[in-house]
Amino acid sequence: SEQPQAAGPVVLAASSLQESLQDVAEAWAKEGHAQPVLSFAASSALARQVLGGAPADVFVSADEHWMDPVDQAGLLRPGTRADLLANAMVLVAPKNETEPLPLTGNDLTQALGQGPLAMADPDAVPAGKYGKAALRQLGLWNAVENRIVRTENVRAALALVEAGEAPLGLIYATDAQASDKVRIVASFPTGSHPPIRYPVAVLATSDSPEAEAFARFLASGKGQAIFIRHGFGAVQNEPTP
Amino acid sequence: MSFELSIRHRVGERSLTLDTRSDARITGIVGPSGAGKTSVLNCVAGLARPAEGRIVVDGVTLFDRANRIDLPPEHRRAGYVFQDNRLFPHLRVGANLSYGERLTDPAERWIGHDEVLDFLGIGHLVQRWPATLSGGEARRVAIGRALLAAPRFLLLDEPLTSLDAARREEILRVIERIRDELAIPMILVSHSRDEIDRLTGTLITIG
Amino acid sequence: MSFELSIRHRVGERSLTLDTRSDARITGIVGPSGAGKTSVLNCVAGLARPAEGRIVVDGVTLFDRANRIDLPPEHRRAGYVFQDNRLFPHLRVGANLSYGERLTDPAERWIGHDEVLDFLGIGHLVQRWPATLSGGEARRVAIGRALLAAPRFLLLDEPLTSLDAARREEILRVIERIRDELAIPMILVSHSRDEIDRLTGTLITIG
Amino acid sequence: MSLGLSESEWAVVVLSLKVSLVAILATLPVAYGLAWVLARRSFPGKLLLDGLVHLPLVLPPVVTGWLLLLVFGRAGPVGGWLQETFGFSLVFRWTGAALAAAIMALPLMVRAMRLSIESVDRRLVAAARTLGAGPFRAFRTITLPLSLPGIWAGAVLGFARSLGEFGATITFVSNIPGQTRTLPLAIYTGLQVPGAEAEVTRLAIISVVLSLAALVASEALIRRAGRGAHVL
Amino acid sequence: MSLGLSESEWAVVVLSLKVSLVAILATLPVAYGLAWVLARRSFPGKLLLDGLVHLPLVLPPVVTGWLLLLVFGRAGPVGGWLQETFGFSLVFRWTGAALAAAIMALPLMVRAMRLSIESVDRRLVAAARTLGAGPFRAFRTITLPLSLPGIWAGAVLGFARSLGEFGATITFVSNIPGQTRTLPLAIYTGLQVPGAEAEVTRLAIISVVLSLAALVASEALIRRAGRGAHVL
Ligand SMILES: Nc1ncnc2c1ncn2[C@@H]1O[C@H](COP(=O)(O)OP(=O)(O)OP(=O)(O)O)[C@@H](O)[C@H]1O
Ligand SMILES: Nc1ncnc2c1ncn2[C@@H]1O[C@H](COP(=O)(O)OP(=O)(O)OP(=O)(O)O)[C@@H](O)[C@H]1O
Ligand SMILES: [Mg+2]
Ligand SMILES: [Mg+2]
Repeated sequence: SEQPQAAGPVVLAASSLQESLQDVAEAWAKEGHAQPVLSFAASSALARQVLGGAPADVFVSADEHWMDPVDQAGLLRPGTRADLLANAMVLVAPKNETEPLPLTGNDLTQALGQGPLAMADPDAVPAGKYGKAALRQLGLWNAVENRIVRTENVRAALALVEAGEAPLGLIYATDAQASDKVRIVASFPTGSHPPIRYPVAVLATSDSPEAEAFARFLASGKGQAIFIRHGFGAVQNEPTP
Repeated sequence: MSFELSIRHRVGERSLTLDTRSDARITGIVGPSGAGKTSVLNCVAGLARPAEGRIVVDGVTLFDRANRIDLPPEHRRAGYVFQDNRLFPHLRVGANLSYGERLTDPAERWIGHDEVLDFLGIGHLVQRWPATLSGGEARRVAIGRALLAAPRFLLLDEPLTSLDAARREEILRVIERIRDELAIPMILVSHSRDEIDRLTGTLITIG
Repeated sequence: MSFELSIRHRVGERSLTLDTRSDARITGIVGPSGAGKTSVLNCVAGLARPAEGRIVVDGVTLFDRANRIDLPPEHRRAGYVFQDNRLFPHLRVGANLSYGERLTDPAERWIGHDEVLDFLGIGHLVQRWPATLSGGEARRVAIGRALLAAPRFLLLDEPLTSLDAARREEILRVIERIRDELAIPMILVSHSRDEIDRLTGTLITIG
Repeated sequence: MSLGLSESEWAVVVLSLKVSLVAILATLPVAYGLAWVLARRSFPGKLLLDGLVHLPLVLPPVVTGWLLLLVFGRAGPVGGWLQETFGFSLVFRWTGAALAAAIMALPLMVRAMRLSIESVDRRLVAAARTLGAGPFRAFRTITLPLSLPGIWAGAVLGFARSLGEFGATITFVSNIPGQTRTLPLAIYTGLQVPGAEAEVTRLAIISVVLSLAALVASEALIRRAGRGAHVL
Repeated sequence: MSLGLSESEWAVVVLSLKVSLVAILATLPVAYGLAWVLARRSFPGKLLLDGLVHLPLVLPPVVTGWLLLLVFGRAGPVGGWLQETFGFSLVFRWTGAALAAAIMALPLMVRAMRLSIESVDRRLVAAARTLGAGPFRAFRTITLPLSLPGIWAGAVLGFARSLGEFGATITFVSNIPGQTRTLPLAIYTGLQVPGAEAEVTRLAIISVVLSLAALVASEALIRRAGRGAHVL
């Protein structure tokens, strides 16, 4: 068929939301709604698609920075933008690593040994930017700056740790929880980096009657519970319908 | 007038000048190797464009520099037997033979398909690929292909090389018949005194 | 014994049987088009492998099925003038001529580079690409290339086609000299009575 | 016959085939035309055209996808025009995925075809002309069939490239199940989930099998096209 | 002569050229060998080899990068061996980026070369043999030069593909400035940052210019290789 299947809203969502959002969508469908169409890609790609006039209904970005240009272009339905989820940064090591790691310069470099620190690109990818900010805050940045291998996204950084290429990886808590090949050896204090927020908004061009309802469902207690099960943190402010 | 050839043509570093008219049905071209015989045929067939001059065959002007006439090869209707055969390698012998035949009005054909297969002795080859033919077999197929296109005139570039005496005799007889009964004009390039003497008295010597 | 050819060979659907010994320096092969003349030369040159038999040239066994002898072409040292020339299109005429020459021990060469250029009249062509040669020019280059490789014997497949009488005479004279002075064995495929009569009395007729 | 594939995986496979086949079939004539022009004609700007054809090869696919979005998105010049005139949009549609696949496959197809066209002996075309064939018929009966090996090689290269196309597709038409989630996008989606290696492997194997099938077919076609080639 | 490029952008350009050139030069003989075997030999498993060569084309680049990591990573069979024997690792090094680029370019190079080898008339090789050339010399002096158009076409396709290689590289060797941040990775990095379009455009233009230069060179070489080709 020429139309996306079903009549549910088309939801553009950051790749890191894949499992959790799918679960939420299923819960939504169980309540008798049409199954939403979920498209996962990098936030940057999705934002560009919206800017390019893509006919979608809801946009969930992993990063405020990519919601902003869409907002400024007037492509969001007024009043629907809200912070949906929170996340945290953690350090992970391969599973066999049991010692928790204090976040100090010496311990970190010692734990790295000859190996690199895997993280998403600190100059480009949101997770990398948060990680860089946290390392800076803790005074660790200079010690590791030259040891970093920059990946395309958090999953790739995780894969490097899983494959034993990197003794440590700096990734989202949600990804760390999803993998059973790594364990968390340190968590960054919430204040060490700007809050990690996943904003959601309904798009101005949306003609799906259920778009706003679905966005509300994401922020509802039911929706949030599913996200929290996947390791996300809740944000305090409710989306204003 | 069968042929009126008055051309100036350059190939590589060689310059070729020709100015002849011939009433004979068959005009022979002789000359040493590399003199430009094939080049003349190419000009007549429309595959090469002379720098100057005029080419008229059987009353039809094929090329006239001064009057900006330059018929494309497909409208000149030459039956050109190339010195190097140039069979189409991706078509079986049968398809090679009928390539030109299928492009001509049946009313204009002057020789039958079976007759050609017969006097050239290539009936058993129609299912073969050109790459599997012997030298003489390829030569005969090339002759057949040219004849079957119902050409208005023939350009024969050493047509009988690689052929044994008996086969040669048979083909010569057919050429004589075409000359005498159909009055199709021909240009024949040959190094064989025999062939030339037997078919024509009109000779162009170049080089 | 110049040649001992006793082979059974299949090409396509044709089966070829030959059993001859010849003491003559030049052995002629005649036969109608498609009889298998070129195929015999291919067997002698090592480009085709007979199903059965033995090929001995000038005392050297090139092929002997029973004794599992099958010299590769490069060790047979045939000077093969192909019916279709087979000049190397990416090499200029000069490089074509010296291709085999450079692969042979200078002590074994029996004809000079300049002499070849001279009697074949191709000295002015050495800088040219093969694609720009006329039919007869290419033929002469092919002959020159074969001679310059200092072959132990020659395989000439209608070597003088496309050549004018004067040039042909000159080349015939060189062949006679090679026959008489150098005693190089040769197999000559030809449809010309003249050539055959003049060069040899020993004929193999096939087909 | 589920081959251990779930229904949604089957949908991905079918969509991938549809996208790749449509992309290749639609591109074949365009690619051949470009190859012919590049092989046989010289004109000012030829090098530019050549460069343009190679562009999708040298640019990161993401950039190509972005450019496609700029041009064919609803806000873009062509996309806007399509939308206004025909009410038709490529964004988020399988047709857009096919366009992305076609663009990415184009340089490979053109090169292979061009190589084959260049090796066609023009003297054969001249022979066809003397036999009464006009330029177009001579092209159709001589040049075209003699360049078949390049056409098949180009088609199989292009098909394989289309099947594997990821970056331009996800950037241009996103990752919509049933519309634009082709095999590589499904694989990418799978790679985002830790522990989904089994599904990823299964999908990767399907990709490989599909392209092997295309290879087998193309080998047979190439052999067929080369039947008349030099024997000894 | 900065061409408006910052120092780090220059480093990216130089690295990209190094990676692509090394990848192509090292792959040329391998690709040609494979092309020759596929064109001229038949053996059991030929189709498998053919399929293997095409694999990097049909798999999403990310998967190829992931497979490279599994094989050439420290924990992988080849990578572990390299590390132990030579103390040498490809991961996170420009050599690894070159390996990824080479693998991705291989299918394109093999196809183009194979097409050219297949169009070489074997009767010419036979002629060379009668003139005293052994199989290898006949190959070197006849088959090889006659297939030069395919070699140049393959080289330029491969070079362009290497210059544009992104997915396998970032997955296999990450995105390390000075080591593995080639042009596409730098472009990608730029694309992730809102508003960095100007830098992205500049880098994309450099990519295009580099591949155009390669094109010009290859066109000249192809013309040179075809000098003896059919005239009329
Ligand atoms: N492209 C070219 N460049 C340079 N010279 C050429 C080119 N084409 C042909 N020639 C030369 O032009 C001359 C005439 O060639 P042509 O083929 O017409 O000769 P010919 O009389 O048919 O010779 P033959 O009897 O040997 O076939 C020859 O010397 C040939 O070498
Ligand atoms: N690959 C092949 N398949 C089928 N038949 C073939 C093949 N190659 C050669 N032949 C046939 O074998 C026969 C012998 O060919 P050959 O070239 O030896 O003939 P020839 O005596 O040299 O003829 P000519 O004087 O015409 O050159 C011919 O009938 C030819 O058609
Ligand atoms: Mg001639
Ligand atoms: Mg013969």
